[in-house]
Amino acid sequence: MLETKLYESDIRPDWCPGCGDFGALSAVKNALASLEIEPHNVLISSGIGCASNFPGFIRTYGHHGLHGRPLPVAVGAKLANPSLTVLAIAGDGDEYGIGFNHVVHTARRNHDVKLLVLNNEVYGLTTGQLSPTSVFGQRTKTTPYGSSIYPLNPLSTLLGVGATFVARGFSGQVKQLSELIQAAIKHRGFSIVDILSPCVTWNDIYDNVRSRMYSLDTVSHDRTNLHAALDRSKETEKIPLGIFFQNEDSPSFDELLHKTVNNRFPVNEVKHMTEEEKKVAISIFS
Amino acid sequence: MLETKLYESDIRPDWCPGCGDFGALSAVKNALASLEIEPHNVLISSGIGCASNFPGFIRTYGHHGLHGRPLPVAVGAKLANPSLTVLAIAGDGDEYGIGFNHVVHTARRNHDVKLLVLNNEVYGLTTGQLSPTSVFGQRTKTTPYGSSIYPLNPLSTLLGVGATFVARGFSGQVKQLSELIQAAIKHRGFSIVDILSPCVTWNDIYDNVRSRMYSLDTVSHDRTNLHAALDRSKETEKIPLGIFFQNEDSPSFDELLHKTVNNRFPVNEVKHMTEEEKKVAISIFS
Amino acid sequence: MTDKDITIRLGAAAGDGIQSAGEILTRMLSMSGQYVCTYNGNQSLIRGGHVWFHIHAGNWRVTSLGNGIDYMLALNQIAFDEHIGKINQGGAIIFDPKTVKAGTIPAGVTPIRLPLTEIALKYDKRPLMKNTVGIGALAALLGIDRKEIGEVIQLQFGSKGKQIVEGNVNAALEGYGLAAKSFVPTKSLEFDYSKKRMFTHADFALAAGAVNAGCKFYAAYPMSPASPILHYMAINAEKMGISVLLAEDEIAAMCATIGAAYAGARAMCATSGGGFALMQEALGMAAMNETPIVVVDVMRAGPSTGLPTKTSQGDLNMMLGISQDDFPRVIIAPRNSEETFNTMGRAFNIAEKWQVPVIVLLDFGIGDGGYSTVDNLDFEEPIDRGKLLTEVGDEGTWFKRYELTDDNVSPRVLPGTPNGMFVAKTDEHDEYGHDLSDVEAGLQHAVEKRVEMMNKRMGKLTGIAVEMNLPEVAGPADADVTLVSWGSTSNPIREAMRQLWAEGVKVNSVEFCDLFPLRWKEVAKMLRKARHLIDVESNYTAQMAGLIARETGIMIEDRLLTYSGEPLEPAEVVEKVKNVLKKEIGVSVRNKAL
Amino acid sequence: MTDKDITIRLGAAAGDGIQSAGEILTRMLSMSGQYVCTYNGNQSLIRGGHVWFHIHAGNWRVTSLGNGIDYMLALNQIAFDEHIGKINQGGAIIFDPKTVKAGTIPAGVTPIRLPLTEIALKYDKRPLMKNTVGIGALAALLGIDRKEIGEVIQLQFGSKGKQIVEGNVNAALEGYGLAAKSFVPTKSLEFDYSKKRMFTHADFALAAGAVNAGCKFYAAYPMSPASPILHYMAINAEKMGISVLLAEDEIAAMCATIGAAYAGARAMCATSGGGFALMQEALGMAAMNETPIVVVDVMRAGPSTGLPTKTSQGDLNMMLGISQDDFPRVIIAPRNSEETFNTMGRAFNIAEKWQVPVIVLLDFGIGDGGYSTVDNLDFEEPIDRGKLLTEVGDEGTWFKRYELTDDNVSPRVLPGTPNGMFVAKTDEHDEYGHDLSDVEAGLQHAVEKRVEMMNKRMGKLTGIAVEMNLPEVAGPADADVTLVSWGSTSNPIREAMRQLWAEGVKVNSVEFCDLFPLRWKEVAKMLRKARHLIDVESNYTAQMAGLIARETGIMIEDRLLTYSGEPLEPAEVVEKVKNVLKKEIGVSVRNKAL
Ligand SMILES: Cc1ncc(C[n+]2csc(CCOP(=O)(O)OP(=O)(O)O)c2C)c(N)n1
Ligand SMILES: Cc1ncc(C[n+]2csc(CCOP(=O)(O)OP(=O)(O)O)c2C)c(N)n1
Ligand code: SF4
Ligand code: SF4
Ligand SMILES: [Mg+2]
Ligand SMILES: [Mg+2]
Repeated sequence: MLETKLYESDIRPDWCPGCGDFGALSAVKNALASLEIEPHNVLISSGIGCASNFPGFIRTYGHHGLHGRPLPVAVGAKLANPSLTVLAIAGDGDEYGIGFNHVVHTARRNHDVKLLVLNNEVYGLTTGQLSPTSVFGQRTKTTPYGSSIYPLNPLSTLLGVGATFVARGFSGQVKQLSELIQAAIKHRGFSIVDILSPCVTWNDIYDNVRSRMYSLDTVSHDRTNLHAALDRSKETEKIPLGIFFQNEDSPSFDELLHKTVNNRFPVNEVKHMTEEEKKVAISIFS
Repeated sequence: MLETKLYESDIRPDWCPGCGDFGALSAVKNALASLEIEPHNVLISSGIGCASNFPGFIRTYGHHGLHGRPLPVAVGAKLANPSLTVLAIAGDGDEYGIGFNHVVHTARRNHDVKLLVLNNEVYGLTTGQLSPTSVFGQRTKTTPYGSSIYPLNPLSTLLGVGATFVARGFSGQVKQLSELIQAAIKHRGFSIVDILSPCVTWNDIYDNVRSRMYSLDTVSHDRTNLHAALDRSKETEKIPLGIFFQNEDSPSFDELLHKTVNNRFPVNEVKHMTEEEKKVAISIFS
Repeated sequence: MTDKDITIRLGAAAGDGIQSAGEILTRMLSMSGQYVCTYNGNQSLIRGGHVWFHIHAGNWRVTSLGNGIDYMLALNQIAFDEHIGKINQGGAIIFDPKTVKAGTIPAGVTPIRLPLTEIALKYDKRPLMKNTVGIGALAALLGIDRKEIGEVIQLQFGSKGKQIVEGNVNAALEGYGLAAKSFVPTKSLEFDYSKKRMFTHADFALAAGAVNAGCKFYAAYPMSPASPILHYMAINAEKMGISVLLAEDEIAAMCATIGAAYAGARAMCATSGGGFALMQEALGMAAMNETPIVVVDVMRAGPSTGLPTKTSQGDLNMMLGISQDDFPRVIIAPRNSEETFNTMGRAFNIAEKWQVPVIVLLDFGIGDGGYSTVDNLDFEEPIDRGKLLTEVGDEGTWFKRYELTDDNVSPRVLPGTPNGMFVAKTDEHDEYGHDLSDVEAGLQHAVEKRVEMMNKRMGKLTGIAVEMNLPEVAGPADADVTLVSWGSTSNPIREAMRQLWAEGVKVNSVEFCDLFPLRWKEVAKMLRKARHLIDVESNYTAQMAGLIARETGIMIEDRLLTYSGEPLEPAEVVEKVKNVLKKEIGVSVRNKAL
Repeated sequence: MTDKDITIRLGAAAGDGIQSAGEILTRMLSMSGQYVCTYNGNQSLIRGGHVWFHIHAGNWRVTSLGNGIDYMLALNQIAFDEHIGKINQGGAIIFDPKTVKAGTIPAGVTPIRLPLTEIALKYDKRPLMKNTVGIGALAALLGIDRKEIGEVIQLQFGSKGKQIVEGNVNAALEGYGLAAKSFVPTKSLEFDYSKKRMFTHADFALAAGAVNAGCKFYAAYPMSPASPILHYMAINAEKMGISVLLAEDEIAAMCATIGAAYAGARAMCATSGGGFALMQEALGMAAMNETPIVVVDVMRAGPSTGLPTKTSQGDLNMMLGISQDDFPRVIIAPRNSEETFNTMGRAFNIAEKWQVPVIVLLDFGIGDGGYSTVDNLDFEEPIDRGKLLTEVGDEGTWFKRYELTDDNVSPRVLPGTPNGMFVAKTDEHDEYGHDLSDVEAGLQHAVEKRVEMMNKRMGKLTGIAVEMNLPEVAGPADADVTLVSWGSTSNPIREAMRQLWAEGVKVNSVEFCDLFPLRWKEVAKMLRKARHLIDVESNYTAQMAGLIARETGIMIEDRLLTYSGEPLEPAEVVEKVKNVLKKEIGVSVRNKAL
């Protein structure tokens, strides 16, 4: 285990005091330190939102990009430099709203990037509008009389997609969360950890989550069983935490691509074509 | 039943002779005629692609819009005029590629629009590139050595989303397809019919489908059972056709909205605010 | 009546309630007959950091933020440190010495030390009411009648119950009493308690104006600083029968708006620049299939995510180059809340009459970020839906939706109308909406039809230009210097000109509200009359000057540009004009914080 | 050696194999020492309709489609009817009287009736080879050596087996024999079988040039007419080690390109206008976080879906207004395949040296839609990755990725480098890539830093402009008329000028390949030298003339514009110039089918 202080930034998170995202930050640091991945070999790609302010609060390479687009940036970076550990960290608006198509396709192609969604079931940074995961009935600025819009269930959807690693954590449970993140990083291919991360300002679900959560490790859950995973993902009374589903039999997109094109670390790679390649390159010109 | 010739266009479809989309066209005409929905009360919203050339080949109102965006256009039109029957008809590139996020969210909100995807498992109009539903190993211009990309399973994904009507048809089986479309139109809320519609030019799967298909009506399939539906959607040896899943207990988005805002046919609606409304409107100004 | 005005600033951390304190004060002033103009010094975070609220109020129509600060309330150290240097001679700063350490205070500025927290704690366990105490103190400096305080606090907190109202009123009155004792006002306002003025920001004004124009469909994905439009629609949806769609992204919002408009609703969507970028492809669709929509961009400082809570006029070039190839669009940039409200009826009329997308450009400074007085709201702009048929004869298989006509506008029909079937098409199409891009493409008759269709669509711009307003000339016809501006930048110019006129400087301004299309020959004539032009804009590349050059060949070389995210102050305009009169010509850039 | 050239056209239904027939003929001509230039008259469908393939070939560097048609092969009725009127005096048309009914044939045009189908059926059950017979016949009219036919058919069909090759060769030779008997050529070419020339379209040239420049990452979503770039990358991915990503949409393609570039690859993506519209927000991101990328737009006729298989230069305004607020971008529009190949090394160098997005603009006419000879390919443009560090000292928590420097370019480091950590940020940021938009926003030091950062980013444009090429002046310095063009429109101009010079007309042309940024003062000087300017573009609004006016104030009022989807023919340029010399000044619009 490396020292977590290796990952300390000198930038103080601008999150509200008590925001769930602090817990997620600790868990990510702990997970990286535990796996002994050095800061310079980590790239965190985020979107826009409170959750997406993550890079900079942790000392790794960061790409703080566009709302909804953390994954395609991560996918490109990982392809260009397969030796990086590439995480996408963002909010529920980012990943389950505007950017969800990227999640679906990154999952189905099984890219070797790890998605952590800090899910507070609300648009935090834009001052508390209804998000795709806000519950039916929730009152927000955009649903002043209570939402009558069915929310998205990201986990059951991704199980339907055939995602190879589907988990849920809670930012109030840092230790378990760190373990989930470690498992996600070690997984062969795409993994998603949906992290319930309460927004104390617009949607404080701490008590709600605490009173309803339980760990899948405490029940005899078979994570290789899709149907069991689906049932767990659709529970409404209780909130299961842990790994819902995992399948390590499918090679990742990156493995498959690497086999054919043998992509390598890019810095030394930029050079003109060889004479042989030139011939191939212009063979189509005549 | 109305006469199908009511729906005849004087424009000849520009599809290749033998294209599966002809079958889908017949089925849609037959379904509308059977349900006695007059042409002027039907709006077909499409995207861009061979499949999306649909409007104009059938005499209803048509919106031949942008690649991937048939659904949001349909959603807006249905909200503005709830008395229309609104269909979105498009290709697998449109709906399972660039536009899939709209499918997911239209499904989860249960909008009262009906999506027919003419799925030929290839990008037809752009000359045969790999589509999101192209099978692993498929050779195309973009995968000249065979695809090593996992395809999307749209049906299992939409089951994961919680879509309330999920079906699959085959454009070579016009009668059954018409029945599926009729059921989709009558359904309360969002419905999707994935229509296997062979592309004779780039991906002729006629024989393949014919040899592997069977009707869900011929087995004892319980369409209210999500697990059963999921298993059927994941079959790889055989191709089940029919209604995989249906749930009529959830009011549609449009029903829920109509209850609150009482939206009506728009033409006569455009007028200034009433005095009462004016007061409300500017009450926030002081 | 002599002209009187005053500037006030409140500073604290986000979450300290400075926004609501500023609103209370703005309301108090408005209910005392003052014109107001405010600005939110926001940050892109939810709690902490440093935010402030600036008010300019007067018995004349203030349009901008005035100059400097007359009275300041500093609730924390950073508020004190950051703003102390901007306080005007004769001004005062209120703070609690227990929480704020006063450094050197400039000569001519009076420090008013008040036990804000101590008083606040009398009325609540948490010291949240310290800003209420501060408001009371400010009210005293301004000389507002004590009884106004009770009324306004009742308005603001009424819904929270009697106890809270009383606590706040008492806290405010204590602040009032103490401040009145410790300072003899150097500047005063002229109150008229019989005049109750309304104020709002352009986002709300836009939403209200749209609803009054019959807008019944609104779709959006939240984005600062356009979100208040969405909030307005959401809160009024039930009462007004508006269908509001919280879309999964901006593309869906725009496409749903087009779908709703196609089906017959007056439909609108709004966003800020980044969201608008995503909407571009679909906006081109609306122009191509001639579906009338209104789209709003409330600009913020970019590029990219940029400064989400800061202001800019950086999106004009985007509007001139929206998506691929040439198509008609209309661009309007109202200058203030009032004009915004009054523009919306016209925006929908142009959209429907000409069957084109109409873009309304606001910015954070007058949108979410700043209130101003609205006096003359025009609720009666007639509704003109253009060539909208309610019945169609039985004339064949398809309706000629894209008929070629003299004015380039074709009769329009809505789905649901018998015999009116057509295809709204994004491929190039014939008069029925059928493809010219497939079996016809390249054949001589289709090539000719394509050219006719381009001419039809683009030809609308000529017709629209006739109806568009030329820029307004403010000030004397005979001027040594002419300031050119568009949208909100006209506001500091107006105040700067008052000052310059008072000093005998001959200056006027040419202010564009309608930006495109215009009768450019007439614009050129107007500009050529000027002796010396200065372009004033809030962006790096002088985008409006670019448009003017493109359309008229007139190059405005002298420029006052700001792209700091902060709105321009009148004083900066005054300085620029004076420098120019001293022959210091060229591009000036402002980088000051307000 | 006298200049000789000829134009040939093949017409049929889509699916009849006219594309491959055209390619065979083009290859035959290229292997006989000819320069070629071709055009695909495509339609947006897969089978049916009417498509044609046009070839201009000569012993001089033809750049455009020549004038009219010398020899035509019409495989169906519509091909005959549509093109018969365009055949030049002395020309000939080959057709099968069994399938084509000849109407009135213009005087001076020789009908050559051949039993194409009958011959084809001798060699295959289906009459697919009728176009091969036609090619043979055309080869006879051209006077190409019979033995070339065998060689080229071997090249084209070699992979399909001996039988197919032989069948085709024999079919072609039969056509050759019959045609040679029935027509005495009126026009001939000068062959040099020792000169084997290469030809390609700009899409392939671009892809090859990019790969030669070290591009190892390519992402795309298919879109005509940019798809060939994707196909090229896909087919060569394994051999060249290129990572190709078939993205779920254009947004993902662009973002993945940025991710790959950020991680250190030379990365590129390409699309057409509609796809580019979707990429705009992300392009602003690359400019903001200073990630070097190359983005390609192969323009097609719009707006919106428009005419997917037709040509246009309608996307320049989009490039000038990409997404919100001001940021640096570079725009280059190569004029032909050869220049496209040779541009790519420069494009990547500029991107990496200045850490900006570089946009390469092609159009259907020279892209997917037209081959031209490539003679001088420069494989050796040095690779310049700019300030790219491979090692960083241990100097603190974060690396100063956005350091302010004299040339506005900061040293760059790639993820994986120890001590190099920074955040690539789209919010306004400080030198380490940390937010200026949250707790700092609006504070004086942050406002100043923001302005410095804007100046840094935008300041790059000045440096880049120095390195950009000024427009090329073709023709005599002393001219009565100067034609202004950009990108592909320069091609018909070149041929038109040859003709005009031959007639003694003094005309030259100013051709922009590099469009932005430029040293505009120098451009203005060049343009001011001209006696009379005519702007020639393929769009409705004269977008380049608009840019020139915006940057220089020079208004080019005389214009030859085409927006029919068809490329300009040299004859139209000739006519325009002559009219202008006759003082018929103004805007001319072309609406002819080619
Ligand atoms: C294209 C685009 N649309 C909208 C926005 C505005 N925006 C910024 S953050 C955000 C939502 C934030 O919600 P979420 O992703 O859940 O993150 P949170 O703040 O809750 O952590 C939105 C809509 C944007 N920046 N870009
Ligand atoms: C934004 C955008 N990207 C790409 C395209 C190009 N394009 C046109 S049709 C098509 C795919 C068609 O495939 P599909 O949707 O499966 O329909 P099909 O032709 O197979 O019926 C694509 C990628 C486009 N028109 N717009
Ligand atoms: S608004 Fe909510 S999500 Fe954002 S920082 Fe505050 S508590 Fe966290
Ligand atoms: S290309 Fe394929 S999908 Fe398109 S019309 Fe032809 S057969 Fe149908
Ligand atoms: Mg959230
Ligand atoms: Mg398809």
